[in-house]
Amino acid sequence: MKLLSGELLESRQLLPGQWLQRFHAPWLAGGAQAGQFVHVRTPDYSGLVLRRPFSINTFDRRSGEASIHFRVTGKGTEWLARMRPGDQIEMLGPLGRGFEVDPKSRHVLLVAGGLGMAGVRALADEALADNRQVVLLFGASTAREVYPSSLLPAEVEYVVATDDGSFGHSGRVTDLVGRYEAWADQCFACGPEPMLAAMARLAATRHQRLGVARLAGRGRGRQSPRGSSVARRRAWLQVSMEQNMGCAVGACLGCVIMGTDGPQRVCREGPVFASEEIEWDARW
Amino acid sequence: MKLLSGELLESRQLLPGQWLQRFHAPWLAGGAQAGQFVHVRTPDYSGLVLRRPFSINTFDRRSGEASIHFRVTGKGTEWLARMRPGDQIEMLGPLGRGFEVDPKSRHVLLVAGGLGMAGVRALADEALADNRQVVLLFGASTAREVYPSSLLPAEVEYVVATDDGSFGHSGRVTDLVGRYEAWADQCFACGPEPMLAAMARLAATRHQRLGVARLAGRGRGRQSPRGSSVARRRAWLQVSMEQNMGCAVGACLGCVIMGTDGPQRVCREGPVFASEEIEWDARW
Amino acid sequence: MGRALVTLDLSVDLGRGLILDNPILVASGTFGYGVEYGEVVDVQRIGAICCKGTTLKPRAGNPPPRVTETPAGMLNSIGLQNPGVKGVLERYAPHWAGWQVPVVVNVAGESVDDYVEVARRLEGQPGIAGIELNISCPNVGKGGLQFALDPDGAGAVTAAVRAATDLPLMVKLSPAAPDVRTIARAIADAGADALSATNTLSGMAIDRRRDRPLLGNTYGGLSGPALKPVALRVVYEVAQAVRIPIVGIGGVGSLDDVLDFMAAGAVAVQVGTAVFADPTLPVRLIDELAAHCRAEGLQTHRQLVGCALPARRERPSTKGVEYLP
Amino acid sequence: MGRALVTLDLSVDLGRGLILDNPILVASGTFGYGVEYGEVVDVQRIGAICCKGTTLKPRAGNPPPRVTETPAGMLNSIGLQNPGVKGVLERYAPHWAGWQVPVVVNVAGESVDDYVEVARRLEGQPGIAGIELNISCPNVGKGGLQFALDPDGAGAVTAAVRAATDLPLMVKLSPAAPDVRTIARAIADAGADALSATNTLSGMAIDRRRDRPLLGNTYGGLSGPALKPVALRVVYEVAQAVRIPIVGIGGVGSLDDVLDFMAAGAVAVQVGTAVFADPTLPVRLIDELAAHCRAEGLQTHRQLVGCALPARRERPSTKGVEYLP
Ligand SMILES: Cc1cc2nc3c(=O)[nH]c(=O)nc-3n(C[C@H](O)[C@H](O)[C@H](O)COP(=O)(O)OP(=O)(O)OC[C@H]3O[C@@H](n4cnc5c(N)ncnc54)[C@H](O)[C@@H]3O)c2cc1C
Ligand SMILES: Cc1cc2nc3c(=O)[nH]c(=O)nc-3n(C[C@H](O)[C@H](O)[C@H](O)COP(=O)(O)OP(=O)(O)OC[C@H]3O[C@@H](n4cnc5c(N)ncnc54)[C@H](O)[C@@H]3O)c2cc1C
Ligand SMILES: Cc1cc2nc3c(=O)[nH]c(=O)nc-3n(C[C@H](O)[C@H](O)[C@H](O)COP(=O)(O)O)c2cc1C
Ligand SMILES: Cc1cc2nc3c(=O)[nH]c(=O)nc-3n(C[C@H](O)[C@H](O)[C@H](O)COP(=O)(O)O)c2cc1C
Ligand code: FES
Ligand code: FES
Repeated sequence: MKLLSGELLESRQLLPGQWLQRFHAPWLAGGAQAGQFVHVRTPDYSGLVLRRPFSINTFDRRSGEASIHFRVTGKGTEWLARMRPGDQIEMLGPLGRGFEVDPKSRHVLLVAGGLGMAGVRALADEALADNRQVVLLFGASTAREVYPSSLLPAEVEYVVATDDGSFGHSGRVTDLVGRYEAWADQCFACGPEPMLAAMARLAATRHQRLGVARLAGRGRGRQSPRGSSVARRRAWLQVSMEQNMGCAVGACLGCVIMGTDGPQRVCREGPVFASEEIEWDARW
Repeated sequence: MKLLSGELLESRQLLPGQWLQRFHAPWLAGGAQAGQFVHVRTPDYSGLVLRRPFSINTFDRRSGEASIHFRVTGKGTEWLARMRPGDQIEMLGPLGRGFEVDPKSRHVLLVAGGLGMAGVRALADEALADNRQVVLLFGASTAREVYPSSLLPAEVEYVVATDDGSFGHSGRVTDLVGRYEAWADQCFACGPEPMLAAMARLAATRHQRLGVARLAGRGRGRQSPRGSSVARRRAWLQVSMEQNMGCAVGACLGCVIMGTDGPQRVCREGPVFASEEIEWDARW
Repeated sequence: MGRALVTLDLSVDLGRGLILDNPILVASGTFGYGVEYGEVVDVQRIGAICCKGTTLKPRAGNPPPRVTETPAGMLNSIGLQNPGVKGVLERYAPHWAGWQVPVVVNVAGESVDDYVEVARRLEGQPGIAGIELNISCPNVGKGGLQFALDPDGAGAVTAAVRAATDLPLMVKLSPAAPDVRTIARAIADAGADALSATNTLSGMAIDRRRDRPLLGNTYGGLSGPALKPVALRVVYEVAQAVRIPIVGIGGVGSLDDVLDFMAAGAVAVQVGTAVFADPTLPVRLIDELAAHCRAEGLQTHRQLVGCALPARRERPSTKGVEYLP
Repeated sequence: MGRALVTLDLSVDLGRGLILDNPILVASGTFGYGVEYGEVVDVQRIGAICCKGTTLKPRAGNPPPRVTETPAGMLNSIGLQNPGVKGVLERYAPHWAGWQVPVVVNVAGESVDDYVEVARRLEGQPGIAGIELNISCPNVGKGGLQFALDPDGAGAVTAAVRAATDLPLMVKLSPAAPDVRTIARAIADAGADALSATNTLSGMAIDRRRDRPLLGNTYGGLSGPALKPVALRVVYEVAQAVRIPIVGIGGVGSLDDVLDFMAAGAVAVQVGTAVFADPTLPVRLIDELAAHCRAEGLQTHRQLVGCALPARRERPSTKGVEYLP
């Protein structure tokens, strides 16, 4: 975690209202792990007082470059989309805990809904670099919202679902998971909360459907406390959560969601959690 | 008065922290009178909610150009100074009542303190165009704050005073007035309030010093109510006042100062007033 | 679609015959007497104009400076400068009588008698569409604010004015009340036709040289976007406490703000501070609201009113549960 | 000049032995327990850290979302999530005991007994430099706020805590009090060593879909620059009512803000919301304040305190005179 200033190298509209921005930010690129995020400052614009969190979409340690991919949804992202190459953007990062990949996992399933792509995008690169097979399931509302396959490494198997059936599978991206749940050693999801909750339900019943004995795993899990890296690595599903943030470093308790072990800070214990750590139907 | 958008043509730092901006704004240039002002909008910057008032420094009806000259003193002027040629600036103007020059006045004395130059600058042009003789007394704290004579028409007799004596007369600009008070048919002043108050004191005692009978003038004055164009034209001294503003059109009563006939709106009854209209030591 | 265009109904009934064409009003003190912005604004399109606070006798107001900017807001301490009710009736009511846009006279005072007397003089005068009782002005020494912070005072002044006039009567709340619902109930029970919420919050600024307060009157009322979260909270609370219509005020500067106030329970809004930066905003908001309603297939904006109120959804718990870590 | 550099004294005496190196504190709830920002901030340089509100028992806080942005401000409804006083003493006090920067524990409760019990447990514990009594938190169902709006309640809770502990005791005011001076006097009379002003104002925001309030807890506390004019007014009023030191809080984000609060009568300030955008701000403000004092040739920043208060100048009339037009 560091306060740094990234020079905007390239800013382009990737999809309608969605921007991809590439920064020169060696410290960020050097320290980042897939699943972590940065907190971006929007200075002196329109009375904004909070930073904005974005997933580290890609990073390249050698070139010292990192990128974010965001949708313009309000004043903060509107400001960011107006920045031009050469502008310096203040960032705080890398923040939070990233995805925990078990060294033994050969088959990695990524599931992204909409902008959730930015949450798992770097993991695709990382998993391929570690010689894992990657299937990426992507859901969008309609064809024009579909993330272009040209921006993905060729080795990724990319499967798309659209709500209106205008591209790929007609229906929800979670409909596609069944085909890969046996194949996948681990699954990593990012997207709207209802999608993640659906994924969590799938994951919770997966061993029943597959008839996989999970006793061994459970036994080992008991030794590593819930939320530890080891426990997360052993969970079949990890999800990247979103919540409004103040500090992004764990100080303000603004981003807290309810976990099975009590309140959890998305910025510190997350944004990535094992699905079992989340109280999906929390009653406060 | 109109809501209009002016295209910034040129923006340059005239003096340390002082900017001269030239706009293409035909409606403004076409309708302006010396002494009027514009209310400039600073959109979406840093939570600013009010427009900023600036004197119309110069205007040229033929080219449709007008300029403002301002000092960076806070966020609004800081924003404005960052604008670049080609940017459109929202303006409301021309506003208020300008200087009233008596058609019979041959000798016109202008007195400006610091940024007050912007308040009387256009009147120099106007008076020369009407074949009047113009003396412009200018006061600044020090040499580097002195308005360059190159920006004034050659016909203007330009006399400078600096507080520290680093340029021209050493002392206050008001010290210079005595030399010209007999010569001048009318005097027009713009600057900090203490300077204007000093000018008003000079004006109030001028006829005593000069032994000028004012009975005739007074007799005529009675027929035209205080604050009317005619009464102002007959006043030896007109001053351009400043006050914080909300609306700048007379609606909010935010800019009110105490006049000898009760509260006066700087934006509507002013910014120019005959010095007799102002209650210089107002007790509310 | 064609039919929707014809039948969209943006009217607002503020009680006792005060029916506005649309729910976008301009707030007292920011639009003068409706005559000042005439050159740049199509004034007659506005839902209603609330004129500058009017007192029994003329007032010179406070010493300058009277306004300054603050983060996303401004402070004002006009001090109720106005020519008095007689002056207002002589100078402006004759214009208003010929106008399409209703003019609501904002009334201020230092005693119940003051309020009653002003209301009585307005009664039956051509050009006066209604009264907005300003019991919440923080910029005068005595008076105003005390009525707004105490249910008994608020009820008493409302009842007295109600007894004195048949004019439509809207009472303007202060955001500073410790429990604004009790105030609102007292006002509704006393016979007010509508509520407007809110007036400004008392604040101050320091002069640049830091040797005195910036405003001539030391304190000023905070308005503008900065105030919005507080005003919205007041509307939301009051909407659950009374059944009379509520007009939302506080930092309205965009269609989103209008929709937020409506969702919180306001049937209309007033635009104040935002007029200074953008005088044409009120008229534009009417068009934007109409377009929004059409796009959403609504017959009237009133379908949007109160959508975020708890009656329509599960109420969240208001306090954190305890847990053992 | 060289000598001025050596002798500049930025220290602040908050009473009962709590002497800070400098007048820039960080505000409760925005700096956690001082450990979270350690990687990016030179925490030990800060004047003092006010830790997150601490209650007798652990609290899970409010449902999400808990924060959102508003114009020049933010709303929070954390709901006092904290591990309870026992948890705080176990987890954090051992760290604090080794720190140079004093840590003041912000204490919240729902009853006088709660406050007293927490204070009693903090008494004599290594690492605890003082107590800030949060009698003004608007984000819990019962409790807090009622003490802050009523002089008797405020006096009673202060007196009870005062009797229970010898720790330096600072009491935090709410900006929502109808007359904050009476509250401040009651607190000072009850034996508080210092006051901090202010906490947040109750506000709300509407969800983007407009079918519910945005915050899980409906209401949240407004902080940030938007609050500054109100907080400044409270400091200015209170500074004329009591003689104990006042720590200004509300929208501090620049040296100008610090100087404004000092001119209004605050001997120190707390930085809250601004830390989120700029975590290094508090430390930078110390340096900027020192540079300012040196440039002005001051021996201590305390020479700036209260410069804008009326004692030092002519008091303006507080209401407009009447005039005949
Ligand atoms: C860990 C994390 C990673 C994220 N990664 C991405 C990403 O890679 N790409 C992307 O497009 N978006 C991402 N988001 C969401 C992104 O932060 C919001 O879209 C953004 O903050 C909206 O700012 P705004 O000013 O445009 O919108 P506004 O709605 O005007 O913002 C108002 C306030 O709400 C907050 N807010 C609004 N929506 C969200 C949200 N969904 N999550 C958190 N805070 C929100 C803003 O930060 C701001 O404080 C991420 C959020 C989190 C928590
Ligand atoms: C009729 C008129 C004509 C003016 N002409 C000029 C000019 O030609 N050149 C120039 O440099 N300045 C001029 N001024 C002053 C100019 O308006 C202020 O310098 C400017 O508003 C400062 O804005 P800011 O955001 O930089 O300062 P800030 O101090 O940050 O402004 C805060 C608030 O105070 C107001 N304010 C601050 N200083 C003044 C002031 N002196 N007068 C009125 N409002 C003020 C601002 O408008 C704003 O609302 C004029 C003022 C008036 C009333
Ligand atoms: C300059 C100014 C003058 C005001 N005068 C009055 C007034 O006379 N009577 C009144 O009830 N409210 C007055 N108000 C308050 C506004 O009507 C409104 O309630 C407040 O400004 C909040 O709305 P806004 O944020 O849209 O400005 C005044 C506000 C301003 C800014
Ligand atoms: C996220 C958040 C949490 C807060 N928690 C507390 C708290 O626990 N106790 C308290 O007294 N004040 C709390 N506050 C209020 C701050 O300490 C401070 O009084 C307020 O935010 C105003 O200062 P600011 O404008 O600098 O933020 C909290 C504020 C924020 C933004
Ligand atoms: S955002 Fe502050 S704790 Fe997570
Ligand atoms: S600025 Fe509004 S009346 Fe002059």
